[in-house]
Amino acid sequence: MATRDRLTEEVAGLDALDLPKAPRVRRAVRLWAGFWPKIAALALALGLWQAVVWSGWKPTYVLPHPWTVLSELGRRVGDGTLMTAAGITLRRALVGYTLAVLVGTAIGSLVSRVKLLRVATGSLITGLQTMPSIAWFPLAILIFKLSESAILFVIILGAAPAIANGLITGADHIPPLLLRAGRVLGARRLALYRYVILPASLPGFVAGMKQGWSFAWRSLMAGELLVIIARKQSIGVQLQVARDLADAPGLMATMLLILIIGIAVDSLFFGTLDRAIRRRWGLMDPATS
Amino acid sequence: MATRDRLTEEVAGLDALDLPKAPRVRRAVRLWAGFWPKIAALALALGLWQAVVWSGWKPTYVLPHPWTVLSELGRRVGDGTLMTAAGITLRRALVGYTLAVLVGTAIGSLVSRVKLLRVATGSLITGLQTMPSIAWFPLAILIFKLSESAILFVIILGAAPAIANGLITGADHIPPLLLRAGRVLGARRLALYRYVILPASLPGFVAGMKQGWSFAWRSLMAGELLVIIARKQSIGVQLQVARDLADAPGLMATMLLILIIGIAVDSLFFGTLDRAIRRRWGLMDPATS
Amino acid sequence: MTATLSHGPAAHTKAAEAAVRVDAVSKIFGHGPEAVQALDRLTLQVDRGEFVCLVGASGCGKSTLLHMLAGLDSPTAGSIAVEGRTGLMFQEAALFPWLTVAGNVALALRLRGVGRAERRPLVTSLLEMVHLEGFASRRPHELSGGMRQRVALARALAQNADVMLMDEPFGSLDAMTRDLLHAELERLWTERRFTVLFVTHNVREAVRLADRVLVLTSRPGRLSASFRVDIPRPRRIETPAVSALAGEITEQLSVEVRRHGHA
Amino acid sequence: MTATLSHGPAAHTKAAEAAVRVDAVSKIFGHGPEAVQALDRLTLQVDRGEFVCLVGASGCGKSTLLHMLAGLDSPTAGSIAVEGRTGLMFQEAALFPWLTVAGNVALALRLRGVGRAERRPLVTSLLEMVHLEGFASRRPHELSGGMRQRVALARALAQNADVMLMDEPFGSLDAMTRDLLHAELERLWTERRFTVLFVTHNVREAVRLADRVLVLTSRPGRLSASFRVDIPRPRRIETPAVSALAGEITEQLSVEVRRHGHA
Amino acid sequence: GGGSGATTAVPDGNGAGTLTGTVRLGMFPNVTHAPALVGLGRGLFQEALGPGVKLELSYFNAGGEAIEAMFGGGIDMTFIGPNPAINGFAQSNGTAIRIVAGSTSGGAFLIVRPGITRPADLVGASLATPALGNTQDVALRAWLTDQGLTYDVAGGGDVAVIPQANPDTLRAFQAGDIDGAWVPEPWATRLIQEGGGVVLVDERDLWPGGRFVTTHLIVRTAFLEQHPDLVEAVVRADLAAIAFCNESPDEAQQIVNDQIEEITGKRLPDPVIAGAWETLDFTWDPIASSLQESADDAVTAGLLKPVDLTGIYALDILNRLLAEGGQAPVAGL
Ligand SMILES: Nc1ncnc2c1ncn2[C@@H]1O[C@H](COP(=O)(O)OP(=O)(O)OP(=O)(O)O)[C@@H](O)[C@H]1O
Ligand SMILES: Nc1ncnc2c1ncn2[C@@H]1O[C@H](COP(=O)(O)OP(=O)(O)OP(=O)(O)O)[C@@H](O)[C@H]1O
Ligand SMILES: [Mg+2]
Ligand SMILES: [Mg+2]
Repeated sequence: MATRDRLTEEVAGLDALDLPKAPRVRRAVRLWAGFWPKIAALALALGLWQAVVWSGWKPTYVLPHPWTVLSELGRRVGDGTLMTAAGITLRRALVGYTLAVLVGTAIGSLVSRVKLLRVATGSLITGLQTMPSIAWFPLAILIFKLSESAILFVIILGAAPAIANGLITGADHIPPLLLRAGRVLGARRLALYRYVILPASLPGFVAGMKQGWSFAWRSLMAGELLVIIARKQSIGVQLQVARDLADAPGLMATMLLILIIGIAVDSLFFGTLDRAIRRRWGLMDPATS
Repeated sequence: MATRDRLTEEVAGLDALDLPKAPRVRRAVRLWAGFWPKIAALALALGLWQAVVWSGWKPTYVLPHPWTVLSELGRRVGDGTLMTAAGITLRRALVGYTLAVLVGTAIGSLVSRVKLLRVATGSLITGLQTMPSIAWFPLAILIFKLSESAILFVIILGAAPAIANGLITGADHIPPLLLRAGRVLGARRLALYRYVILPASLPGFVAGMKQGWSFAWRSLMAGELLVIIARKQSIGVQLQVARDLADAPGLMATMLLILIIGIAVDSLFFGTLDRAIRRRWGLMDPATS
Repeated sequence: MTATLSHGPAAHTKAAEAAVRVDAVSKIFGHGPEAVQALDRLTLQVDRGEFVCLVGASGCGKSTLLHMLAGLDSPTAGSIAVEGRTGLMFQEAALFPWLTVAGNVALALRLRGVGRAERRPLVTSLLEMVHLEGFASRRPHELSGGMRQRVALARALAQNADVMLMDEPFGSLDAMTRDLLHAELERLWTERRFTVLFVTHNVREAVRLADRVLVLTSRPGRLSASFRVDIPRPRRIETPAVSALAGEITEQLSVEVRRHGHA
Repeated sequence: MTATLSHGPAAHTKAAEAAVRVDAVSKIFGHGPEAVQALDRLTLQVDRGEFVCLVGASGCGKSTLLHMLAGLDSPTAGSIAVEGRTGLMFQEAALFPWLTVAGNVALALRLRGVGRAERRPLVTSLLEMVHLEGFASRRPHELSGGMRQRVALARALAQNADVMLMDEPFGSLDAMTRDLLHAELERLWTERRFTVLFVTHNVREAVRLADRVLVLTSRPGRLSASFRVDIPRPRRIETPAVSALAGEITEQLSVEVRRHGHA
Repeated sequence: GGGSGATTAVPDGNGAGTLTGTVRLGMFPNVTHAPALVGLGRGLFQEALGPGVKLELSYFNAGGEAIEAMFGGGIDMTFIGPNPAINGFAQSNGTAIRIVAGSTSGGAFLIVRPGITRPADLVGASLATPALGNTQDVALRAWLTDQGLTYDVAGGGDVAVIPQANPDTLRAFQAGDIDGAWVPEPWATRLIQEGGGVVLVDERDLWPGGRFVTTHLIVRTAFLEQHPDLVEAVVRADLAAIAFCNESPDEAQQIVNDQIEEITGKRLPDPVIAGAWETLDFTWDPIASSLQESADDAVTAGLLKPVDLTGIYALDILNRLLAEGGQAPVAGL
């Protein structure tokens, strides 16, 4: 502790020299630096879109004005249908994804540790991953009838393999030295798993979780058509209805909503998680990034 | 070279002791060791399935006997429909996936290297990944009419983000020491990318390619319904038709086919690639795996 | 394969005195023309409570031997017996990047079964021993090379093993720090009387610390010579007695290296 | 920030003789109460063609300084000027795991612009120099610690830099191998007359090789003393002259460590 | 309007035009598209278009997809159900498409499990429909209201209305999870034949004259304006196919099932085709009145914005051909 205190003193003394002084200002600057390129990209995309519409390439009932789509989105926000739909879908996504993470982690852990299982079923996981959601619908209905559970089942079958694969990849690429260090410290089986393998495969696992989220979401969009529980306006139903009605502004408004949710989840959840891991592990090198 | 020869001699001398003598026999043993658990798992799965059917849980028109499904599969192999369908679908998958790898690699490289792009569009990639394929159909038709290109477009939009994300994750988790070593050796920009970042992010990239394959395949299954061109019997159409007709044996036969293709692609392509990388990098530690 | 491996008290009966028995152990990496023989019928024995240093040319198989003794690898031929729990300090620091300095040391304690309450003071005292008390909450990537090595030392000592295997533990430390840690290690060893097998390239260090110094031949490693160090403890590294014996051992080493050609 | 960094011939005019100028350089890692000051207003200069060794306690900022000189990091305050191309041999081997031993060395040549045809003989001769000619097609994970360090040395030498920065390059080598490599390095340096800044914990090694030995204080690093080594070359590490000066420097070092308390 | 298969009618010496160009025609491999499939199977389209015209076919599973293709310029004409046509017309503010002929009428039922014989028995039952807001969904809700039965947004009320895909409906009905479904053919027949269901309501009984539109033929407006001759040829083939369906039902059924098999790779059981056939009427009349009422019902049920269908029909060609054949003209809106 003495050392730390001495250092702090010295650092304080150095302030007189030429040290970065105002961390609060710097944080605002950093936030802004992370924000404006997104705004710029958005503006650029909207501008391009508008230009294409103005070029008259396609009639506006096929390719509507950005303004039409945004106001459709605004209307939906206004009359509450968007919040209701997003709420229902996000709740399903969260529940299903959480279950998928649990199932995926369990499967991934088992398969990555038990060599026999690995040989027997390793490739099966990717096989399952390639199975389109609609193939599971009959089975889902068989087991769960027409219920929310059927939707969750489809999400889990969609996302769990991706998460398991992420964990397996993560575990496969742990530097052997760390595993050896764990074994030397007396960690065997479960302890080795808990204290070494799991934390060491975290980067690959988070990558798998991210891909799993995409699978979960896509499966959900399909699965929500499985059971349209009387006028519950989920996002999946909105998407399908917009398609059925050939409603281009409606379709694009729903697509925008999906994009916004995807971007938000990625930057708020996965981005933060990934940055936290990389900061802790010292994988963010100012000199090289 | 002198050293090597000396070593070889000594090793030869040691044969008299107690060395593993017949690598050919050992290879056969290893092949068998990699094979029987798969067979066992398959037998187990079939047995379970049969047991469930015998239990009378569901009528056989809903849950057919494994035998019915296998013979349906056999029939399709026999009359050539399976080969034709699988051929068409696999060709589309290969072309689309190859394009997706190119696009995904290009985007991933740019985004992982250009900081501004990263900030502006990093999360957008995940956002795009969560967009269900059907949302793209109208756009695909707008641009490409009803053609094979429309299907490829949907595949690329499905798979490229996953591949880009894999590359970005891989690049993000390179040990800074290796990047620094590259910079010290004089590698800048493109050279740094070519000689250090790309090979170093290979494990994450392969993981992303694997997930990308699943996305490509699932998008393809949906996309093949987009255009049933000139009566081409693709796997996606088979799946949809079986579902439309509530044809349980047909559906399960198609699912089996999808599983078999998925497993084959994973074990032959990705598995081999991943093992090769891990062997080269020394990530396969006999003591810990 | 005749290779056998036995750990733990089962091997005890064989030789009451020996904590480590290495019997005609050979180790070959790879197969066919690509094979590298690291060790060739190496036989050695370390008594219980003995402090043995191992010196030998780079690549002669010292690390390989330590890994096999720790049960991380098995010999191609020959047999190995180790009595009691082994601890190994790797040639690299091998710290867990997701844990802090304190966390790395605490994990060793936890896996040894030390309760949560006792862990904290033990971690503090171990970090003090390696002079890193101010760095408990840092992560490995924030440390200098020598500091990392000291954390690894603290972690290895936290294992409280019966047989301590140390692979160049002080290689990247300055002379002052090393002297201090020599004294600490010797103190601990005198207190607890664990068995030590210590690899080093610094022959003076070997003489400073060891009861016996073993010299290995160049690859493949084989036992070339064994020197008993009779200089009374506490020893100091600068004393003429240490220098003299170190000179003698160095001579033997260079004969070895010259005879075998270079690695 | 007043920190400035200039690489290349632009800095030449300032001091015709100096290959490396470090001017009141401070380096602080982190912010606020978590900050660690690695270097404190360090000023030093290395002349063109000079061989300077840097010794100092573990964690005093030697590696940090080398990284800044190589342009991998920038000082918090102060200025740095390096003339010509820098080469850096890291404290860790830092080999590329996806390349063979030969590939690692060849990559350095390739990035320096050496044509394909010339690369092969150069790689062979570099690997011979570090006594690893039989391991060209091995991958880093198949090597022992000392062998990896030698590959890193070969790779660093392949850069043919004007200013060679070496961070404990011989730390995990046995005495014999180290002696051989000392001679090789000295020969190369005599031939090519590049500038060397060499970090080591082995004071004798410093005296064996250097024109000048610089002693840094404990963290934060500051220049504590500078010793000119006037012993005529070729020197041998066992000679009394080397020992005597080494003793003197060690004395200075331990004064430092004692004064600052321990790291 | 985008480009299309460009054509020109090259005047022939004989006065009749020899047509050239491309027609991209869509249809569904489904028994309700029987005239289209028969026209295909007997080569009637190609025959009417002549050797100079290239006929490109696309097959769809859902009306929305066909409209997407229409909007995207991927097809020029398609057989399609009424609701997607209304949607396409409404979304494009009446510009994108026109209905040029009828094809099929009838073929929608409320099938229930035996034991349910009166509407009152439906209290507490759950009934499936093919999709939220589709023709049958709207019809069921309108009928329930007429019967004084309630249903509410949460699937509660007297009757739970469950929109779900038709195959799932069959399975659910077989498993006893639902009590009935308002479905189009061939699902009604399959529910009867494979699920043991009985007919509670034949939708024909609800319409004047027992006729309501199930399938009709639409065209992209731009295509109609540029190539009326090609459209005329397709309508002519449609009329021939309808006539064939009505005159030789057995042969027509065979052709339909053959085409379904060729397109999808799977044959329907012949009895299903035969059963469904009984419930369908093949007529060139697009039955404009039912279209308007169906749209009004949907608006009432809150599933559609109010829509003005004026101008959706372009029946000049059809009526000209009918007049040539000595038939009475049909009316549009
Ligand atoms: N995994 C491996 N695969 C192939 N060869 C290996 C492997 N591990 C070690 N070797 C070889 O075994 C020999 C002995 O290696 P080891 O690490 O035991 O040497 P060492 O005595 O510890 O050397 P150093 O003093 O340089 O650390 C070396 O020649 C090395 O190339
Ligand atoms: N990335 C970093 N973040 C925070 N602190 C760091 C970082 N890198 C180095 N330090 C700190 O800077 C100080 C100097 O480290 P440096 O690696 O330069 O020491 P060194 O002189 O090379 O020591 P050694 O002889 O042990 O290698 C140490 O106290 C270390 O904790
Ligand atoms: Mg070693
Ligand atoms: Mg250092």
